[in-house]
Amino acid sequence: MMHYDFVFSGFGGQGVLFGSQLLAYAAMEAGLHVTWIPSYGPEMRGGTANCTVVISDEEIGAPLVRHPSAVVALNYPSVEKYEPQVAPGGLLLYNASLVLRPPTRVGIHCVPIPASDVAAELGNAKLLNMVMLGALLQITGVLPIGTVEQSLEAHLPARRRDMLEANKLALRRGAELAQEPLVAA
Amino acid sequence: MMHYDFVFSGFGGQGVLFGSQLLAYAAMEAGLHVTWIPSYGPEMRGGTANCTVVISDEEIGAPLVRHPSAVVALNYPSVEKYEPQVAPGGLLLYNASLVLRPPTRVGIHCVPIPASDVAAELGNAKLLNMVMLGALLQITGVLPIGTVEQSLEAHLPARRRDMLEANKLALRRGAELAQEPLVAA
Amino acid sequence: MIPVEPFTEQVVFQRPRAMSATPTTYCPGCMHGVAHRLVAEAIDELGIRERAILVAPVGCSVFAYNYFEIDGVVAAHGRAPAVATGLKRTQPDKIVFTYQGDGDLASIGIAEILHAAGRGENLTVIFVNNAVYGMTGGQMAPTTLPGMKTTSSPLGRDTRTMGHPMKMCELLSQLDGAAFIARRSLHSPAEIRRAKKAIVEAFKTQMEGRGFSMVELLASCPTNWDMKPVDALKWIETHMVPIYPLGDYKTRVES
Amino acid sequence: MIPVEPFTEQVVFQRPRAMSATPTTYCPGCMHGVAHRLVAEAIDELGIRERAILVAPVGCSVFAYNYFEIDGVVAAHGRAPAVATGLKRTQPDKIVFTYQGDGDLASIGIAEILHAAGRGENLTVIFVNNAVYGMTGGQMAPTTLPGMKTTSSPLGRDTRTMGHPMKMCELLSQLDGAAFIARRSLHSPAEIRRAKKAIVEAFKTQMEGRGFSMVELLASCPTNWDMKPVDALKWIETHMVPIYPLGDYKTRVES
Amino acid sequence: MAKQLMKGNEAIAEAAIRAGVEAYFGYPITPQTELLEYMSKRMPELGRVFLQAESEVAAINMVYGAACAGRRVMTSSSSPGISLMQEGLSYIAASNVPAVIVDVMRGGPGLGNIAPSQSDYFQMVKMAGHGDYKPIVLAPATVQEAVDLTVLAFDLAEQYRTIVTVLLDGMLGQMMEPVELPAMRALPATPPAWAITGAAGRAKNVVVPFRLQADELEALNFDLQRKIADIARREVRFKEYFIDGANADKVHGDRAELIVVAFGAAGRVALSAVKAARQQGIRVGLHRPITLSPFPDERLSQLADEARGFLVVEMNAGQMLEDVKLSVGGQAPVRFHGRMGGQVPMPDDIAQEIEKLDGMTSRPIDHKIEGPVVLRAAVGPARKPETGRN
Amino acid sequence: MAKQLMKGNEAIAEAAIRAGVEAYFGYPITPQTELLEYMSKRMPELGRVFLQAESEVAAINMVYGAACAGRRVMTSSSSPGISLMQEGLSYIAASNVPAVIVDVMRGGPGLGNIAPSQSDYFQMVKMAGHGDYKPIVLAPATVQEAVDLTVLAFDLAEQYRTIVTVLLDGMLGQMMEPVELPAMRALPATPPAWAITGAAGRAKNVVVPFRLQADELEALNFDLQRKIADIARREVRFKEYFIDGANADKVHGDRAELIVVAFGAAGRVALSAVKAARQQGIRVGLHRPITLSPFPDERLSQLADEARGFLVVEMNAGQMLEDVKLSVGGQAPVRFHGRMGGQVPMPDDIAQEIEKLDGMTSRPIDHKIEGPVVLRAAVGPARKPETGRN
Amino acid sequence: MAKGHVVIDSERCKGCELCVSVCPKGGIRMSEDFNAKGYRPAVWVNPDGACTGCALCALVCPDTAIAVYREVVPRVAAANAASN
Amino acid sequence: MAKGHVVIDSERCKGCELCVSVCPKGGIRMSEDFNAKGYRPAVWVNPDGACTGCALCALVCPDTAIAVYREVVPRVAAANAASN
Ligand SMILES: Cc1ncc(C[n+]2csc(CCOP(=O)(O)OP(=O)(O)O)c2C)c(N)n1
Ligand SMILES: Cc1ncc(C[n+]2csc(CCOP(=O)(O)OP(=O)(O)O)c2C)c(N)n1
Ligand code: SF4
Ligand code: SF4
Ligand code: SF4
Ligand code: SF4
Repeated sequence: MMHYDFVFSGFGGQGVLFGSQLLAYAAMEAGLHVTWIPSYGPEMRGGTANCTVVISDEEIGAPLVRHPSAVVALNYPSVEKYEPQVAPGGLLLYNASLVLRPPTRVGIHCVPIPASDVAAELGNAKLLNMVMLGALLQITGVLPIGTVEQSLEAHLPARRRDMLEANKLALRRGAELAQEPLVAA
Repeated sequence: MMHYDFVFSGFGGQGVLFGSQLLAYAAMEAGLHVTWIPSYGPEMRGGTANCTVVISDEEIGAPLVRHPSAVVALNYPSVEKYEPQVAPGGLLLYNASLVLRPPTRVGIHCVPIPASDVAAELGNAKLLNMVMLGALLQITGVLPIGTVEQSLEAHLPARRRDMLEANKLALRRGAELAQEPLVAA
Repeated sequence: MIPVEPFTEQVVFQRPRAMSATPTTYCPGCMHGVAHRLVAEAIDELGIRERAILVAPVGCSVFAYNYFEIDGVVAAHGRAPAVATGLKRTQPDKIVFTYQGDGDLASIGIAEILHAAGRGENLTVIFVNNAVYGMTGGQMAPTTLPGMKTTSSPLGRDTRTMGHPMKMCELLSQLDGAAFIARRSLHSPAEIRRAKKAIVEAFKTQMEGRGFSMVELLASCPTNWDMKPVDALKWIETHMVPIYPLGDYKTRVES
Repeated sequence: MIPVEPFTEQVVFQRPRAMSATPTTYCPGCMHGVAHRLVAEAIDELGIRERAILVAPVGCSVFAYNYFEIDGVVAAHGRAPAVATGLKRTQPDKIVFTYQGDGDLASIGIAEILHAAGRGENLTVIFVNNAVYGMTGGQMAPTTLPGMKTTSSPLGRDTRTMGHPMKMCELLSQLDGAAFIARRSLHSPAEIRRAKKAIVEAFKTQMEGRGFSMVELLASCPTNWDMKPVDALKWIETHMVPIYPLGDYKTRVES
Repeated sequence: MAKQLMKGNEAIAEAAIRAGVEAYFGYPITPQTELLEYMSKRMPELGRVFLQAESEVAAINMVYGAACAGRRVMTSSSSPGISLMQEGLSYIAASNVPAVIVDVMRGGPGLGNIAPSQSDYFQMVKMAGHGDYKPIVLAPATVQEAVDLTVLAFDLAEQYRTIVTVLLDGMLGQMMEPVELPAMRALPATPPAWAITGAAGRAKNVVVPFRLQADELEALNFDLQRKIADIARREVRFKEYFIDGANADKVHGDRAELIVVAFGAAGRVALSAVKAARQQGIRVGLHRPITLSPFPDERLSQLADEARGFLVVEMNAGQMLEDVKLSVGGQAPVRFHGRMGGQVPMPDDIAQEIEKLDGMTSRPIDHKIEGPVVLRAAVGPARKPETGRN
Repeated sequence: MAKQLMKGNEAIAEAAIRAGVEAYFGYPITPQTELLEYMSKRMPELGRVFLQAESEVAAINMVYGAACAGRRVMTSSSSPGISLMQEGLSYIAASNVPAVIVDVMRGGPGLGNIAPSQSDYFQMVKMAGHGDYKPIVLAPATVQEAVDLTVLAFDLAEQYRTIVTVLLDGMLGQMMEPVELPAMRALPATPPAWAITGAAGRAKNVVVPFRLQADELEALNFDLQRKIADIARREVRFKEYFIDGANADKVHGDRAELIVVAFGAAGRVALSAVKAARQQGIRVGLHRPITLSPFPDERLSQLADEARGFLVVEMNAGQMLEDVKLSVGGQAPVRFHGRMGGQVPMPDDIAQEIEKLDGMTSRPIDHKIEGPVVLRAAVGPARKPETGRN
Repeated sequence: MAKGHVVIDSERCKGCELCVSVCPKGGIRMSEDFNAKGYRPAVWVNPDGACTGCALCALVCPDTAIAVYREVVPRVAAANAASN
Repeated sequence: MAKGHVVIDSERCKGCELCVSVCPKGGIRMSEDFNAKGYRPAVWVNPDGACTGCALCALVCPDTAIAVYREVVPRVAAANAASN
């Protein structure tokens, strides 16, 4: 059986919701069980947002986890919050462009991705979530990038249609970037 | 031990409340346990009012009874309602001035008192409750008339002070009237 | 019940069709009875008996559903406008009206009446203002007159601590959604006739889809005012009318 | 926190004493912050910090108690005037005020505000009208403008089905118990200054025991209006002020 | 002090006044209205606060305000009004401020009627409104007890900073009995330190009925639960009749084998039935909980060790019944006799149920319940003189 | 129909629409608001009634009005809003009209917070408001179940002319899962015969939530109780995992000796824990009530005959716990694990409680719970491959 | 003048006396006897046949206890009627 | 003209830009950098020392992030100051 539990975390506006939902769509469309749940706490406005995605090939119990197997941290507060929470042996994927003090915990895999910089290079800071997602897909192998690209086509809001290719590109760039640290891990 | 349960019943305005409360005051002032409870149902306005008084020399349980030992009925609807409810061997004391069809139940004591007429004779139709109470005291012997007279002095509202002697007179007239039927019973 | 007389006579006055034959439980001289009859007459005249729906309040007129020959619901205390909204929104072709006392409408239910009016809810409200809580035994209402003694203002309503009379027509006529707001009194035959006209106009407002309509009726509660019915009507004229001026507070013709 | 500069300078502007140093959780450009500061300034100026009591609402300003250096209570949604009544009646020497949003005051809490005003409850109300429910994510409020899109009126407020804007100053000024009722806006420095004066006047009304006082402040919710803060202020001026005219709606000098 | 004959509602009002209530906020509703009316007269006389609120919703929130001010405050209402107070009650509970609520229950559901009932048990005892908490609930059975428990209510409310409900039914509210009123207490000189009285010469006080962070709200809940447990340990009250030792029947001796459990008015009616059954030789006793919350579960569980069976009598469809069953824990059969909609159980019906229980739990039925007590003068004593009880 | 990824709140809204809801009245409150917002868009599109009420009090009374009109109607809210609806709910119950209520519970008491909770159990399951009645209460644990139970809710409401509550917590309301939506139903052609639609060509209809006479109100209550009993006989629903026969663990075989009981979100979290414990060889199963009212008491009592112990898991201080205890009736120990104030129980905590229960009920603890499931690609499978479950 | 005819349902009447107070012709007085509900009902006495059928009594009656009829007088007969 | 001095607490600032919009002297611009909360705070740049200390910026600031000071210029010194 397969079972993954991921947390996406970042500032509101960094695309935490869409990035994590896209993964959930892709999982659903790949015929898997999936749950997506936001923390809808007080930090909703302005502060930090986070979402948990659980993907499994059987009925999912808890949609929330204390120790996620992987965390995608888009900003520094997220690293601070989740570094201690990642499951032993789990993955902490972080946006190295914004996180200047790298996580130090031993026993987990900490993978820096300069996602904001890459997104800026790709011409739109908002693509950073796709860069990170691409990296996550690459490292965990939870779903093929192609599946996620299909879901992207289906679920990218109409008003952002023009950004479809840019999003795909960002996904792939993220995946590329993730090759190296994984090997290094 | 002693234990009495009485129901007073009549139209609103016939003095059901005051008559029955006076008995309760007297019982309290005689050192007995007593409960007084009105039916405060929809019939409160305009319709029929009734109150239950329980007097006992020990802690009183139920303040309501299904089959009262005595009923004081000031009008015809009260006779209709309570005739079947009086306890076997109990007393139904009724205002014969207003009740033209006398109760017929066997196995209880039905005692007519022409209370409205007597009250009118005494100069005030409102005295009918005292006439009936006087009769009740006489028949049941629950309390001496003197005790009730004392309570009357203490509890007759200030604005009706001038009626004190008339009330006492009515009590005594009621008691007198009750002599004969009791003997006949 | 009332015998119809031989052919040489014409009926000048009898119980309207929309009113049931059931005798009311109201106290002698209580103006709820007249208010009921006027509503029933208006319903008959407008020919809407078969699509009229009454929302009765909690208050002495909680029994109103017994006295009309139309469909009816009893709402929780103060909530008649909300219940009426539910009835009307789901069946806009029906003529839905609430019948409410002043405790019901101006005290506990003031939010519901204001918002129904604010939304321009296409309803009719018959508001019987007798300046006290009748059913519970004559406590102070928001409409109680300054200085008036009630069972919960035993020394008289002191406006400094108990507030000022709520003037619902004045208040509701401020709202854009309100189409017809009028105050009438039931203290004399002439006023009763005028009240009837206003009730007809209120129902017409609804029938034409113009929005929220309300007729406030100044009425007596002889029992809790501790007055003879005849004196109570005089008291309306001498004491209530000066504080609650009669008239049309809002009339809007377009919908 | 803000460094005090050397002696050659005088302070023109700094955080009032009655305001706490805690940063707020409001969104960038949200006018709740300005409204808070004005209240705190008024409290300082009137020297009532030690007897002022805040009743915070449920709404974005549920946290207001964090931002004032005065005693405070959080009321249930809409019930601040009732809670304030309980506080004030038991300690009439205190200066009790509520701070309420438009959903809180004009929707769920309209009964409580009307009756507090009707009773002439000697309270002050700071009413922040931003035309939407901020905290819950921008749903329609009773104060939402006709045609305005919100998350619960996605095609814009249609006055035929969703009602008309509730104009609270117009409404409350009808009540005899209301002593000072004014509407101001926070859309520019000049208006902010005027708002402050009205707030001071409202507190004075209470201090002098004249009765119920309320200042309505037109404010922005850039987040739920989906506008830049600067544009949101312009929108207040161009769109809200015409519907909610500024001014004094009621001023009563005697108590 | 001489006894007075007072209505339950008025006696409670006067007791509250003597216990030092400083503010009353309420809204008229039968069968509680006399309490409000009494307050409208007496409170202003004493220079205290009386205010008729625009609704029960407003009333409970005014109570909340006055409670935050650290003042002794109360409200009263009846079932539908109590439903409207649920949100406010939950806020008061979350804020740990003291308040006394009198609920004079009437028939339900809906508008129901104004006849006596006990069908607010669930809504008042299990928890009023949303969230996890329990008010203290006191259930008097006589007017005297109503007076005494009202005074106690204020004490407990302040001691534990909690809601205390005096839960009675319309019957007790409307009935008159002789009572001895307590002496008039002095009002507290100063409000407690936590009260919202203006931040003069001290850091600000705030009363905040929420915690946005789940861990903090859980901490608040743990505090509430600790308080509830503390109260449960210390404040259980009940009264027993004919059960054992001192209160067992002098005449018929014998520890009770059957236990009737009933509170408030139902409890006093049950007493009549138990007396009657005792006279028939049935070894039955009455346990009358006075605190419904905390519930006397330990005592009942102890009784369950030896009892042959329980009969719960209520003026509802069986609400306290669940708590009795939880206490008895399957150790003995629990039967139920309930009347609803404003009907009051009658002693003879209860007595019959006792007989049934007696039979059911395998003892020969060798006795009959006689008719009701009848009149001495008119018909002579109803029962054989030697029994001396009824 | 293809699956869609939907939030619980929105899925319930769409399910209600497809079930033919004709009118929605509500008031915004987190974490339920998306439901209202969804309705504000979809209902007008379909020419149906959407109205944002001025308050929850107004909303429930609008529901009452539309229900009296014989229309399919619903509202939704969260804990404090539900408290405000108590009076209205009681009126609806007294009137025997159908209505569907969705309660997306949040942390309490008071304003509490907006985090998920199950602390409205008492106020919704025991009875909403005053009087004696019980709504049907359905507790979904997945978004799909929320959809299915919403459709069922309308059917049951109409069949029994009762209130049906869909009771979930903020977690389920906010979370997205794939769902299959039901087909769109046609709206009913005509309202039922009892509906308040104007007395055209028939005698008048009235809906009256009171009976002034106690005997009549008692009769109404007896009808209500009969209906409740009828529902209890026919509508109990639950889901079991690893308990016996078909649903017992294929791998570890064996009928469950320990029973975890949990509903809604707590139920699904408990499922994770039960799976983990099974993997450790503990013979534990999960009973997840779907109808909280009627409660699956018979089934639990049956399980109690053989089980060594029960563990109740809730997101509150122990509310369903009472019903479980009543069902188990002292036949086996019942432990409780609860989180409050918006905290969600975690699978490993529950698993630990299962172990404790296992130990307590005298079986050697020869197993340990491992850490959480971790990542395949990055770290390899967390558990030994042969177990195949977690 | 038109001739009126008033029928008072004495069992509906609650004896409030409003009809008495408004009748311009003194046409109604209160009975000495009680009805079944215990009220003294109004009775139409119509002294001197003065009742015009103006229906003021019915208009104020809160209990719809009063029905009012008016004689239908053919135009020619009207003159005769006036001389009665 | 009086000389103003503005202190902006960049950690309180949420970057709403209202102060920028009201300053009659163009005295404030937004920073390129983020503060700890992730906002780009306002900075007082005061080109040409034009700030008069009018405090409009502080007046509109919703976060009380701005304090304003004004140079206290003794009357005699004022003339000098003007010539600076
Ligand atoms: C929630 C609730 N609160 C209080 C009551 C008690 N109650 C019944 S009627 C009424 C007031 C009635 O007064 P009004 O509306 O003026 O009508 P009237 O009886 O005078 O016609 C009250 C307070 C109730 N039934 N429900
Ligand atoms: C009884 C109840 N209903 C609903 C809510 C949810 N709620 C919280 S704040 C709010 C509205 C806030 O809007 P407003 O009063 O305009 O204040 P703002 O947030 O815009 O400042 C609502 C509906 C609640 N907390 N309690
Ligand atoms: S109490 Fe007053 S309002 Fe009610 S029926 Fe009697 S007179 Fe009418
Ligand atoms: S949501 Fe609107 S009202 Fe609330 S803090 Fe943000 S801008 Fe201010
Ligand atoms: S007005 Fe009607 S009820 Fe009153 S006395 Fe005349 S007939 Fe009787
Ligand atoms: S004080 Fe005036 S001039 Fe100076 S920066 Fe602020 S707004 Fe600009």
